[in-house]
Amino acid sequence: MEYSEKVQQHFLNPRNVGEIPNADGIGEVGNPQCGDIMKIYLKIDNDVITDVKFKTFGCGAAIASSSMATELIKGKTVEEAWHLTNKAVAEALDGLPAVKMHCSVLAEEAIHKAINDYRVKKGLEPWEDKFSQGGHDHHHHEHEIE
Amino acid sequence: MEEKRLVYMDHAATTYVKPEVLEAMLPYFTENFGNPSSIYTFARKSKRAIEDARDKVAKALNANTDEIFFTGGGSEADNWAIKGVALANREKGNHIITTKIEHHAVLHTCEYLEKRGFEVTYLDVDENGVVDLEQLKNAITDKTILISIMFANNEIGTIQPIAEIGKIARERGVLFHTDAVQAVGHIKIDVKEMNIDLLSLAAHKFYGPKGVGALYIRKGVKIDNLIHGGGQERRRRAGTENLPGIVGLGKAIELATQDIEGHNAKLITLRDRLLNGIMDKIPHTKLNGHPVHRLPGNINVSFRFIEGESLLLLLDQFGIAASTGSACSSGSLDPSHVLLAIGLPHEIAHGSLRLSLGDKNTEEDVDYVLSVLPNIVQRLRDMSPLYEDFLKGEK
Amino acid sequence: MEEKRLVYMDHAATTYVKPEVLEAMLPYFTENFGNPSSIYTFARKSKRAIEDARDKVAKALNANTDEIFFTGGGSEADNWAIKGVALANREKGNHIITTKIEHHAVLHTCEYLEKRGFEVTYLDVDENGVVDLEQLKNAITDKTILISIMFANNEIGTIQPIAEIGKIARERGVLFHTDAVQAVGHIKIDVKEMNIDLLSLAAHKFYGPKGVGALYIRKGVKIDNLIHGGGQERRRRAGTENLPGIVGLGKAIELATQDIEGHNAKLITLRDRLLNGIMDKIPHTKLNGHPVHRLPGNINVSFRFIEGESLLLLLDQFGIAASTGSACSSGSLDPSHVLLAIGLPHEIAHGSLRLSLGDKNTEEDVDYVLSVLPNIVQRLRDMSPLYEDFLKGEK
Ligand SMILES: Cc1ncc(COP(=O)(O)O)c(C=O)c1O
Ligand SMILES: Cc1ncc(COP(=O)(O)O)c(C=O)c1O
Ligand code: FES
Ligand code: FES
Repeated sequence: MEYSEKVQQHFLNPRNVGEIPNADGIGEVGNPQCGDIMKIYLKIDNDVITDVKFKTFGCGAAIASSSMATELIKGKTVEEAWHLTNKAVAEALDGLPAVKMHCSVLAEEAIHKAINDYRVKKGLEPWEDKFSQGGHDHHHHEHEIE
Repeated sequence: MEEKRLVYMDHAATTYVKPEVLEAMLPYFTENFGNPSSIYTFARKSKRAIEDARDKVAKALNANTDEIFFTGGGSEADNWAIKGVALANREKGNHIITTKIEHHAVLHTCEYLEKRGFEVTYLDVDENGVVDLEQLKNAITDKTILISIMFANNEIGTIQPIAEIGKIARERGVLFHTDAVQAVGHIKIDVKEMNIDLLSLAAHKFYGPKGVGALYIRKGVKIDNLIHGGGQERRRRAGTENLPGIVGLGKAIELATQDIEGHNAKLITLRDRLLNGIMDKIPHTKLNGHPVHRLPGNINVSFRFIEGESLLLLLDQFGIAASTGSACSSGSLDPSHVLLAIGLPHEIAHGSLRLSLGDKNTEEDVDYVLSVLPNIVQRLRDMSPLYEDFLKGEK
Repeated sequence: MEEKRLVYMDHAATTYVKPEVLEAMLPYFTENFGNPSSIYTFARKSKRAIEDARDKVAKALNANTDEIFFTGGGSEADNWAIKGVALANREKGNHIITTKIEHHAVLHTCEYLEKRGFEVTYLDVDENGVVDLEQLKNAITDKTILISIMFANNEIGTIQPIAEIGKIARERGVLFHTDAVQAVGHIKIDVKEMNIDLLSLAAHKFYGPKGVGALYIRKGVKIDNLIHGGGQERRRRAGTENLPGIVGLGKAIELATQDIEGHNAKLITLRDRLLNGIMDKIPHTKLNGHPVHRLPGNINVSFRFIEGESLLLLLDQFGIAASTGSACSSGSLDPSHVLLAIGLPHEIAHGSLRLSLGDKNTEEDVDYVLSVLPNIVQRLRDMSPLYEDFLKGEK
């Protein structure tokens, strides 16, 4: 398993780390049990994401995905941000190792959650996504330490 | 481009081959390459070299020379010991006792046997990683044919009370195997005194080459072969002998066991300097494994609020090579079974770091790690929503 | 004391490691020793070196890279292939077909499986050591799960019609394993064209190091693990990889397969010079194995009236290293099962001599052997009561 140059850049210099004090939407997904939590803060003006920040507890791929995903939705409309897929995040990172794809799913999920948080706060119906039915997809491999 | 500073602190994963060891091996690749089974003079050197290595291993363990069998590594030795004893003693019983913190070479072998009609008890360990001797005694039934308990754990470094376990096993007439892959060359071992019936070792954990190990089989132990074929290793393990590898193993075990105590004194001083530094400088840190009965070079700590893979990647940026029990580093769902077995919650297990020191590590290495690690941990904590929650909770 | 001249003609037993191969291995002992499973930059060189070696093996066999699995040698590969397929396909059937002339790594594995409920058919071979394809076809039943037939025989050098066997196996839906330990690096192999499902090889038969081999497993073949444990080799073969060994195997197979034909042309010329010389100079001599379809370096002859071990000892006096199928050389009662299978009477089998030539052998070596061997054979014949009887009978 080897990370791309892009993943390494975003992991080593993650963009948009932090919190937004009075965020318009907050989404937290994952669970410390699985070793990954991602929290996204959105500042939204006129349906446009004017600022976004994240906090992530997780692996290199999770941190790089958070960084890339937040970059990708910054300045976009809420609708555009909703349609950002984990695959697009992974592609923007020049790919992720197969066992790490789920870390990018986390980013998609967290953005959806933050957007719905914003919509509910505004009194709108939350949008339906594929995550509403079940948890995110983890690969079942065993742990290895020599 | 300038080579980055490398501080290798992953000796429990594997060690470099010591120059003296490599030097001892070299004549056996291109010059004295004869097949030890051949009868001509030229091959006699090969035969002698192997018997000389066997002597050295026997001496290091206080075994007899004809009780040492060379293998292709630690995993093969573990597989052979467990499957071989299980299958050869099937009519006596089908019960095996092991622990929850064994290496996968033991655990997966036991699981495989479970599918083939064997029953396996996986003993718990306490929060320091030590097996409970009472639980062990109670687990033994008349169907029990084998107890397999590792000498020292590869992750948390905890050393088991092997002599006591050996005594119990011998008294109850059950064979006792110990996976000593992490212990050989690092802790004094006496198979006779400790009542060990079978013991696995691997050269690459004590500055010998990879791809060669050995199984000690006490005389009289009934065991099936794992690798059938030619008559090598007194008909117990087929295959043309890994001549240079075996010579290297012999040299390495000789070097590693000639002054274990003096050597460990130095290593422990270094390790404790590092451990104390970490505990002093980094809050919310927990030492995993036994505080005293642990491998001399082993440190295993958990940093709360952060995840191990990202920690390793950042350490790597500074040329520090280490290891973690986090699930993320292997792409699996669960963190290390060892860390879970000592009772760590998942998220604490995820934040674990193993630093295993070796012969070439220096005080400068230690101080370098201490100058880098706290900032890295802080950097990851600053990114962590768990840390954020924790800070908010504190207010 | 002056070193005796050494004429090594036992390359089928084992080869020296080529200097280029050793050179390729050297950096992986003391410098790039990182555990290939580790995630830090330092260990990436190890990972890459292994994948590079895997590519080389795949290329040599026309396999896919992810169909190559490294092992601790040829015997392990044979054991794994046969036991692994047998146990994983047990519900389909319990019948295995092999031959009477396999290496013990195959034969003893099959015998072991016979004790565990499997049935094994041992095919005959003709006087040249070739299996009968009709007998093979007739032996296949709906219970047959595996055919294991060696590519080339280690004693008599006979090469089997592997492509035809592969075709039969594929048509009948039976898995086909070939022990190609003697063939790899010496004969062109294409696992796809030849419909081979599993293939064993060992580096030390083609100028690579001892203690490392590989098993080719065609994608989709159901096979149990032989060595359980860590996730190395894509979870198929546990154990820290024998890094320098694997690198050496890769380099050796690359060198050995880059010009097999050109290389063999030279070797065959040399071999035939020796063989013709022997047949010309020594009466009552029989060539064993196929006259044409045989390994390029292999000579196997039987000298009537004499016994092989004493022959080897005398040759050894002259610095000639060779091998025999005589029972006496192994302390067993029966001579080589291979020689018996091709129909040799015991006493002829006892008088067999294998000379296996290699890359460094020269015309001078050949002429030296031809200057020494006839006298030695004669000396032993002069001592032999069988020869005496024969001479008396002739009168
Ligand atoms: C045909 C054949 N199969 C298997 C083996 C076993 O290989 P190894 O001794 O490397 O385990 C050998 C050589 O010894 C052989 O010649
Ligand atoms: C405790 C323990 N047992 C077994 C093994 C397996 O040894 P190897 O990888 O040499 O096969 C290891 C190391 O990897 C180990 O640490
Ligand atoms: S966060 Fe665990 S694998 Fe990415
Ligand atoms: S004559 Fe001595 S072993 Fe055969």
